[in-house]
Amino acid sequence: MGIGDRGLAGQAEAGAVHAGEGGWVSSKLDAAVAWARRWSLFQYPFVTACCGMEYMSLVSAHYDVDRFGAALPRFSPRQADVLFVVGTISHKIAPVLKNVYEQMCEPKWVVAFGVCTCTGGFYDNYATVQGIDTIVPVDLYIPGCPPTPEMVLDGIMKLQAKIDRQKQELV
Amino acid sequence: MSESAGANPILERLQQRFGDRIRSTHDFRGDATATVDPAAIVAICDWLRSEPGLELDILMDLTAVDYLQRRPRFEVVYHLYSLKHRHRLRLKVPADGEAPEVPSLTGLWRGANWYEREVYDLFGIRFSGHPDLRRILLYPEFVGHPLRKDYPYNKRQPRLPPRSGGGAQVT
Amino acid sequence: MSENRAVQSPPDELHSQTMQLTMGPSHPAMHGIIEIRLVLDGEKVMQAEVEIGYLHRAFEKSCEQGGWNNAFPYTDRLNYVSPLINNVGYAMAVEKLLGIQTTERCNTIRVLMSELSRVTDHMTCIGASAMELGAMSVFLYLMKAREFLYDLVEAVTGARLTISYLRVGGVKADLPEGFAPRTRKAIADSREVLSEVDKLLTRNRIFVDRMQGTGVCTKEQAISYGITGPFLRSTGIDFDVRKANPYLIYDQLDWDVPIGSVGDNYDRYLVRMAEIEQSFRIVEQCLGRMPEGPLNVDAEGKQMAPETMVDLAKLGRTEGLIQRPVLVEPTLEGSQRARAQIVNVYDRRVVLPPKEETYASIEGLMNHFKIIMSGHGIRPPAGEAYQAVEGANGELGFYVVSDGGDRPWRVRCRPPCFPIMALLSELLVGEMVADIVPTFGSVNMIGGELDR
Amino acid sequence: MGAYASIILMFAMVAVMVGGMLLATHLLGPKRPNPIKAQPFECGYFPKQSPQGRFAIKFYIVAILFILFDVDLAFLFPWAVAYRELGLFGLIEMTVFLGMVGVGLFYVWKKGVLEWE
Repeated sequence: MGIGDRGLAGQAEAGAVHAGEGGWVSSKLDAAVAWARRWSLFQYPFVTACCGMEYMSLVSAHYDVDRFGAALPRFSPRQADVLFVVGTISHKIAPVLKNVYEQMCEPKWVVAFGVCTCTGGFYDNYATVQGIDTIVPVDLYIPGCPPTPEMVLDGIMKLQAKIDRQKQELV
Repeated sequence: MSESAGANPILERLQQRFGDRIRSTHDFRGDATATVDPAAIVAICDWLRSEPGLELDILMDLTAVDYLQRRPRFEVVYHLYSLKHRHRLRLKVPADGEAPEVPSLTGLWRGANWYEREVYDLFGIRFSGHPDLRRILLYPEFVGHPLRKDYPYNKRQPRLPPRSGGGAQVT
Repeated sequence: MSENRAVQSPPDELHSQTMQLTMGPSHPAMHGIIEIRLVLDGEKVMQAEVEIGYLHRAFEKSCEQGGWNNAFPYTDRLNYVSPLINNVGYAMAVEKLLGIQTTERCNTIRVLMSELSRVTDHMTCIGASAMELGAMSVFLYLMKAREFLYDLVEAVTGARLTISYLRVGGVKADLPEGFAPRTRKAIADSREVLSEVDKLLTRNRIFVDRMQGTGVCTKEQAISYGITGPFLRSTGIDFDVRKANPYLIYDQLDWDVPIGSVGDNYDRYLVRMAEIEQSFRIVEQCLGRMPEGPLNVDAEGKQMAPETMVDLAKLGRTEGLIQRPVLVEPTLEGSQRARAQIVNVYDRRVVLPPKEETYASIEGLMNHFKIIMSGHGIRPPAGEAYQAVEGANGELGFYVVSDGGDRPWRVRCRPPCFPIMALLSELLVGEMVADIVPTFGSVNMIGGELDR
Repeated sequence: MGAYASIILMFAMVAVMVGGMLLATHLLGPKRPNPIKAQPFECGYFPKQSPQGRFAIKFYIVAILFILFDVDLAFLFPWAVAYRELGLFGLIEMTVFLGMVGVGLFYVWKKGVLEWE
């Protein structure tokens, strides 16, 4: 139903370890809840560095991430579903990122926006965390330094496909 | 004494006024530069700022260089600029030893406060007379001074635990 | 407290307690990486301590790892809102160390691209601080205008933000065909958007009340902290590195330096808006006086496709290839000989030979090898040089030290927004909590440049 | 009775809608409490002190004034609904009423309570 079937090749692999045990979408309720959740992604933009400039272009009128229901940035982790980690994460801000992630309510997803968050980028030095998956479980990696808004939109579509494949956490 | 002061007017006047305290001067690529004794730096800067013909009233930049093999090992570099006469001067102060120490310029310019904290943070050069010398860029638990030549580029330090405050605990 | 009889301050022992609050790193108005520890009495800020360093990425240590040209990608990410100005600063510092002069066309291209980059910086700053004051539409308009300029920068350099467009001794590639009309159209569209923003904000009662009279910085404070740029000019001192110590071709262009009077947030907003207009004037003059080198090679003989030349060279049949012009895309892939010379300084120690010579002659190949391979690269004489350029936030200085080797011994970037942030806590004390946002917005702190 | 039916219907719909949504999120939402999540959110760090503590009196005064004038406003609605029927009598009545509220506002203004130094 919906985006689930047209999703990526290699759909059958187990869904995200992250949210819910089984990956295979079974019941109609799951599909309905998944549909609702993937089209209303409220994001917490944890912006730190240069990717923030591309994030501005992404949420503005030209590339407009609102077409995917993901435009309204919520600056409190309580009201956010997706944690957009945008820009380099240094060791000094790593505990802040950990706290913000912990304070988000389930179901929650994490998007690593930019290569600095995926692997530390070309800042392979004493000050930079080499990839935020050493701190928080990440659902989507968007490479690019900075990724062009089109790459991020493609990433959001992949995230939506992933949400659709997941077994929805209920109760 | 020091080599010839060259045609540069600033260096000549500096030479006449503080002849004995100046170790060497050069005019490489047009940048007037003078290496002076650490003890005299505050007096020289005060004079340079108030001298009618010079009036180097802005401390543009304060940084340090680590020459590792050379003795004295460190060199604190000051770039001064005059708004009125639009000329520049670079003062260099050698610093050596296990805990290098240089008199602080916070008495003359309040801007020197953060520059000196950064040089202390990244080089470990202490500034005597600085009101509040602590790390500015790195977190307090960081061990060592990374911009020293003997600090490896990607030597990782243990990651920070979750905490309630960024810098030192506020009283 | 008001002296009116009925509403006196409460008796002494019932004083209100102060509240400790951190306007922490992860905050929409703190651009993500600044922590301000506040002690508040009701709404008035009693103490403010600014904590920076959350985006320290070891820029200066990274530059020491690779060759002289390796540092360009790192310099883009210093002030990532106006990356071209960082490139120009670093390139000119190294060229000053080497003692070489770049060609006329290269200087004009550098000035043109720097001014485009400065406009994107001012637009982002005004847009972001207006959005933080609630003017959401101004942010969206300015982001639309910024897209026009990003398209231009992408057409020239290949990337929107992290461009790494310059090299020591020149630029990566010449301007593409049809660049001048595209730029004029983009400037016209941007001017239209900026007039809308001006109508929306400049006489807007809410905006003026929030910005006027808050974050006032006196001349003495600015000089004592070593502040430069729009922040200093808003206090009335007309110091601009492009006018005070002209570099490239700024002294041959006519434009003027807008200055404010009081030094509050509103003056800084007006100075930045006026500077955008001045930058557009400079860009138009640069387009007008662009020294017309032969943009595309005047092909005497039949032009060769680059791949056939490469195959011939690999088979060893290289006689006569040097004279053969190659039809190569003027911007990115290869650089044709004639175009390369007008854009890069012809100095074998520093600039890569054009592709034709690299593949066609052994001298070109050796020259290419000498520059590229580590241990050989660009080797400036041992010594030091400081070159200052006018960044978007103030004087952006690069102090480079070389020990004669092929790697920089020390690269120091003088961050223009660092002294302004040192002054910030003084600006905040005594004002309302709500005034922190416009003051911090007009400081235009850029994390990459502040924490390096 | 007929006139009130629509209002009751509206209240009922509101109750169903709001109640349903709250119930759905309470029932459907997964609950995974952990110590960090229980902490109040303060820009990524935990607060240094609990927020309660005495603060200036002027906040309280402004709040009370707001309630006063807001309640006065509430009396305008019935007048607006029955505007035609009341006619001139209504006009005079409300003018007197607003006059009294105006006197109150004038008093507060002159007392300097509204200045927010």
